[in-house]
Formats: sequence, structure tokens, C-alpha cells
Amino acid sequence: MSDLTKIMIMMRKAPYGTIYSFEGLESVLIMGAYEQDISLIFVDDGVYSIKKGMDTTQLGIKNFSPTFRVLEGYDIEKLYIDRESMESRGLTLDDFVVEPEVLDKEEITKLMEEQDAIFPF
Amino acid sequence: MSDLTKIMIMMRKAPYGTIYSFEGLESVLIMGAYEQDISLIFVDDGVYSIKKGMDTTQLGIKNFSPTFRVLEGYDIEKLYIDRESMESRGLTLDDFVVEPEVLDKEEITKLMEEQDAIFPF
Amino acid sequence: MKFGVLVQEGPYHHESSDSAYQFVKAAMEKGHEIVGVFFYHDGVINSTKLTDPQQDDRHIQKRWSEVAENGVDLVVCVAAAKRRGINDDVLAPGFRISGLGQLTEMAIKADRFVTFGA
Amino acid sequence: MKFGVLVQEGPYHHESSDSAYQFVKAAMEKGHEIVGVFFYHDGVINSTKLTDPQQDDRHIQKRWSEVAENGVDLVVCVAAAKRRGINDDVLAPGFRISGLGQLTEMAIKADRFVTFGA
Amino acid sequence: MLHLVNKSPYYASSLDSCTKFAKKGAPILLIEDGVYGAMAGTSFESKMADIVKDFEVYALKADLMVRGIDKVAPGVKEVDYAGFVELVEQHTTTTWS
Amino acid sequence: MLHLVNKSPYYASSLDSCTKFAKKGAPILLIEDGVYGAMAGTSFESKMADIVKDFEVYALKADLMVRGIDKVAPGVKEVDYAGFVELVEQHTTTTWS
Repeated sequence: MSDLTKIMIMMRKAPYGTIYSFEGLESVLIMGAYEQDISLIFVDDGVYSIKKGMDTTQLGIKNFSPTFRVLEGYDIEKLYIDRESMESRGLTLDDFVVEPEVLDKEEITKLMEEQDAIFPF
Repeated sequence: MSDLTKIMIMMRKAPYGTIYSFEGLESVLIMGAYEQDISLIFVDDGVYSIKKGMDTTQLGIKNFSPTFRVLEGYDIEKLYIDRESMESRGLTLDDFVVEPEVLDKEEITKLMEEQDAIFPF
Repeated sequence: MKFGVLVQEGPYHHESSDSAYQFVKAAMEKGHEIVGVFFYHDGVINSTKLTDPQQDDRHIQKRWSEVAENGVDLVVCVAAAKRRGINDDVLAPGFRISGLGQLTEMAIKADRFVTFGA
Repeated sequence: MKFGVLVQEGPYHHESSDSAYQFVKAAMEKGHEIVGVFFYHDGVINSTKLTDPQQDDRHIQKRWSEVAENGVDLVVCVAAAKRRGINDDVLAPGFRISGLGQLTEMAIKADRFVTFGA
Repeated sequence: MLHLVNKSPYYASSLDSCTKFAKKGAPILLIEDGVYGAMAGTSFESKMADIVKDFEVYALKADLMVRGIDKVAPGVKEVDYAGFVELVEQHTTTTWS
Repeated sequence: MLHLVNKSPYYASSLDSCTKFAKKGAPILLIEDGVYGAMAGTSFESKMADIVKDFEVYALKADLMVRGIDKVAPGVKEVDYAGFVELVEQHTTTTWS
């Protein structure tokens, strides 16, 4: 199985202000179908993408929180988050709609070095 | 003459990386024809817009330095630059294709407060 | 009062056209006059009638066209539009393509001007 | 080697499609194979044939169409395109609209993937 | 003058530029990703505590809601779009992005 | 891994994020507005002096030229697009924007 392509999706942008994380999520859902080694990591303002409690009714914008929740069903089981990005923004695992594994930056560096491709959104 | 509209164009974005300052410049040239009280100020990365020595031939991108040079002929005579933005980027008046008046931030605050409209680019 | 609005970013990509729409709606509800909405930079992409968003999302172009039905002038900058492939062939109802002079005229007419973007 | 390229920004508005073009050109000159260029987010706006820049500026869409003539697959994300008013009616020569699966397939085929944007 | 700020303070220097040039006591309205600067309990809160001493800081309610932010830092006032319009009635406006 | 950075360090935190996560000794290529971080004689030069101790820093020549930057900070190497391609040949790549 070592010839699987290792692809990391790195979400770095805040949701709603710009569409990168939402469209990035659409790509993750498709990649899940290809049976490669896909991981999804939240760093910097990307950690806000999985914040609980988004209420988009007033602005009439599509709420993409529910889509994140279905990730586990899509064969994307490797979810990670940068500890420092999370903590500096006053967030804990309880604040999220999914449960990513919390990594220190050294672990993230190591994980990045193992990838065949990294897509930043 | 006190019923002239005071409009300030504030260039804050670096040129070429994004088009804001170039398209903003196009608007300044048009505004000059309306005989209002137009001023143009460079702050933050916007100070790079008037840097001398831009050579766009290799990338084949339109060079808009020459357009800045003609500003004086377009009735836009109020050109200003933020001292701190300029100095922190290692730039002096000799580095620019036009000669803006150097203002301290307190003077800029005062000038902004006098405007009827400010367009940031 | 008379308000002018500048939109500097494309729809969906950036929230600023949503913010501008919500602001215009709230201002009109309070009885203010919108002297015009000027679409500049990527803002011009708000004006294409080919916009076809997902069924469960808002339709930003149609929202603007409805604003125009209420008498608001929606002006698309011709220079910015040409660079981005927007012309009269794809222009949605209620928008018109014109020059940067319109932005100046709006600024002269308006008591307040609000910029959304960049 | 086999290179894949992702373009996340619109033409003229942001330099990233220029950078991607220059990179692709330099890579091909060195004999590398470009397995595809994927246009995502506002990157899809690179593909409209209605683009009409100033005479003294570069024509970014035509540059890409020339790259396609040299055998490079230019894929425009359908979901991103629909939101921004890009469809087959306005698609320039050499581009094709397809799904995100193409991005995955390019990533599997390519030895290297380079992202320009955001 | 009313100052709009629409970028996250973790990403961009927009709010820094705003507070550099805004007149002391002026209103600053955080919108879009700018509202992340208004969230309570973050590493930015101490900086916001200084900003609210010098300025009237507002955060747009709709943008807080869409991002799931239910508590703002001390001294920050929430406003809805009607309140946004009222601020514009009272002040000429510029935007820091 | 090769790291591309395309934002001005005066505006965005992209280069900070890059240096936080990049492996020590890794190549960082500044492109587009990222090259402003490579300019000599600025307030950012002392920070760049630290970065070049930990990483191999490159600046894209075409992007320096288009911006009129004729001198780069000590330790920063200029590369053309052919050199950019060579860096990509040698490393998988990611982008900080």
C-alpha cells in the first residue's frame, strides 16, 4: 500500500470572509473517493472553519458546518489541528464540530515532509 | 469654493501582487477631470506603487509607473505619503517617480477627518 | 441621507458583496437614498447573469438585480469589467456598464460613501 | 518530471495566474511534462473568452490557450465556475470544465504539485 | 470618521493600520473576518483591551453569528445592520482591508 | 519541502506561518508580493537576517524587477524562473499565502 499518494489539505483561511476553506472542503470530499492517503489539517485562521454554532440564517449564506461533520463517512479519517493556532484563538476541542487530533508544530512539520502533495486553502 | 467635494484616494496595497493600486490610479485620473478637491495618499504597502525602476518586460505586465508620472498634469496636485510607511520600508523621496509631501500620522489623521469620501485601494 | 456604495470583490469568493447588499437593504429600510452601487475590481463579477450557484445557497446576482428593481443604480466599471470578461452580453438585469466618472459623480452626490472590500 | 499546477486567483486581479504561466513555460522549456493546470476558486475566471484587456497589457486568457495548444490540459472546476458565471458558452479554446476529481487525478499522476494563490 | 475593518488580526495588519491613523475616540466597526478580533478569551483579547480604551469598538452581529462567536471581549459593543447604518449616518466612513 | 510565500510581510502573517512550520534548513522562495521581505535596507531586514540563519531563502528575480527592487538583504539568493523549476525538481512544494 506504500504507493498510495499522500495528499494533505491544509486549511489556513478563515471561513465566510473568503471562500477558500469552503471550496477546499468540496475538494476533500471528492478526494475521499479515490482511496489515496488523504489528510486534512487546520492551521492559522483555518481552525475557525470547524467552529461550532455557526448561524448563517441572517445573512442567508450556506452553512458548511454540516458538511464538515460528514467527513468521517467519506474516508477522510486523518483530521489534525495545530495546537498553537487553536489555543491562541481561545478554542478547545469542545468548540469544534469534528474531533481533530491536536498536533504540535514539530509533528506538523514532520507530517508535511511525508506528503506527496499539499493543497493550501 | 467650499462646496467642492473633498475626495481622498488612499493607496494601501502593494502593486502587481494585486491590481488595486493600478485600478485605483485609473480612477484618480478620471476624478481629476471633475474639478473637485482630490488628494492621493500612499500608506502601508501602497508606498511601493510609486517606486522607481519597475521593469515589467520579463513578465510582460503593463508598467504603470509612467501613468503615475503624468498625475501632475491631471489636476491631482495633492500627493501625500505616510512617513512611517515609507521609512520602515527603507524608502526615501529619491526612490519615487513622483514627489509626494511627507506627512506624519497625526497630519494624516487630520486630513482624513476633513474628507467627504475616502476610497481605499 | 444619500449613500453611495463601492464593492471591490467578487461574489461568493469574498464576503464583501454580501456585506454591501445587507448594508444597502438596511439603509433603504431606514429611508435612505442609495445614489448608486459601483462595482470595481473583481466586484464587476457580481454582474454576470451566468452566475449559477448551488440550490441551497443565496443567489448574489439576483439579489442585486432585485435591489435595482427598487430604483438603485448599479454601475459596473467598464475598464475593470473588460479585463475580467464581463460585457453587455452577459450583463444581468439592473446593472449597467459605465466609466469611472460615475464613481466620481456618486461621490459628489452622496452624503456618505461606504467601501466594501478589498 | 511530471508537474501539476493549481491556480487559485483570477487574472489581472492577482499576480498568481501570471506566476503560474511563467512557471509552466519555464518547466516545459526544461523538458518537464505538465500533467495539468487546475483552475479553482477565482482561478476559473482565467478561462473566459470574453476577457478583453487593454491593448498595451498582456492577454492572460490567450496565453493559457497557447499553453493548451502545446498539449497541456487546462481544467476549470465546475463548482467554482458555476458560482462565478463561467460556463461552456464563454469558455476559451483549450480549457475544459470538469469536476474536482480531475485535481485528485492530477495529484496522483504528478511528481510535484505547485499551488499559485491564494 | 467611522473605520471599517474586515480582516482577521491574526492574518493581516489592517486593524493595526486602522488604529494608527484613526482619531482617538473614533468608532471602529469590525465586520466580516474582522470580527475575529472581537472574540472573547483569545490571545488577542489583551490587545483589544488597549484598543477599546482609545476607540469605540463595535462588532457586526450578523458576522459574529455566522462564525459561531457568542461572546465578545469586554468593551466591544455588538451592532446589527441597522446600527451599522446609524453609525454611517453619524460619520463619514473609510475601510481598512 | 520547498515553501513558496507570496504576501508582503508588512501586510500578512504568511511568512511567519511558513517559518513556524518549515523544517530547519528548508528552502523558502519569496514570489509576488513576498519579495518585499527580501528588500535590503528595510525595517524587516533584521528579521530576515534571522530567517536566513534557519532557512535557505530565495527571491524570484522577475518579481524583484517588476517592483523595482535592485538590492536584496544579505543571505537572500536571487533565482530566475529556471531556478524556481530546479527547486521544484528537488523538493515537493507548498504555498503560504
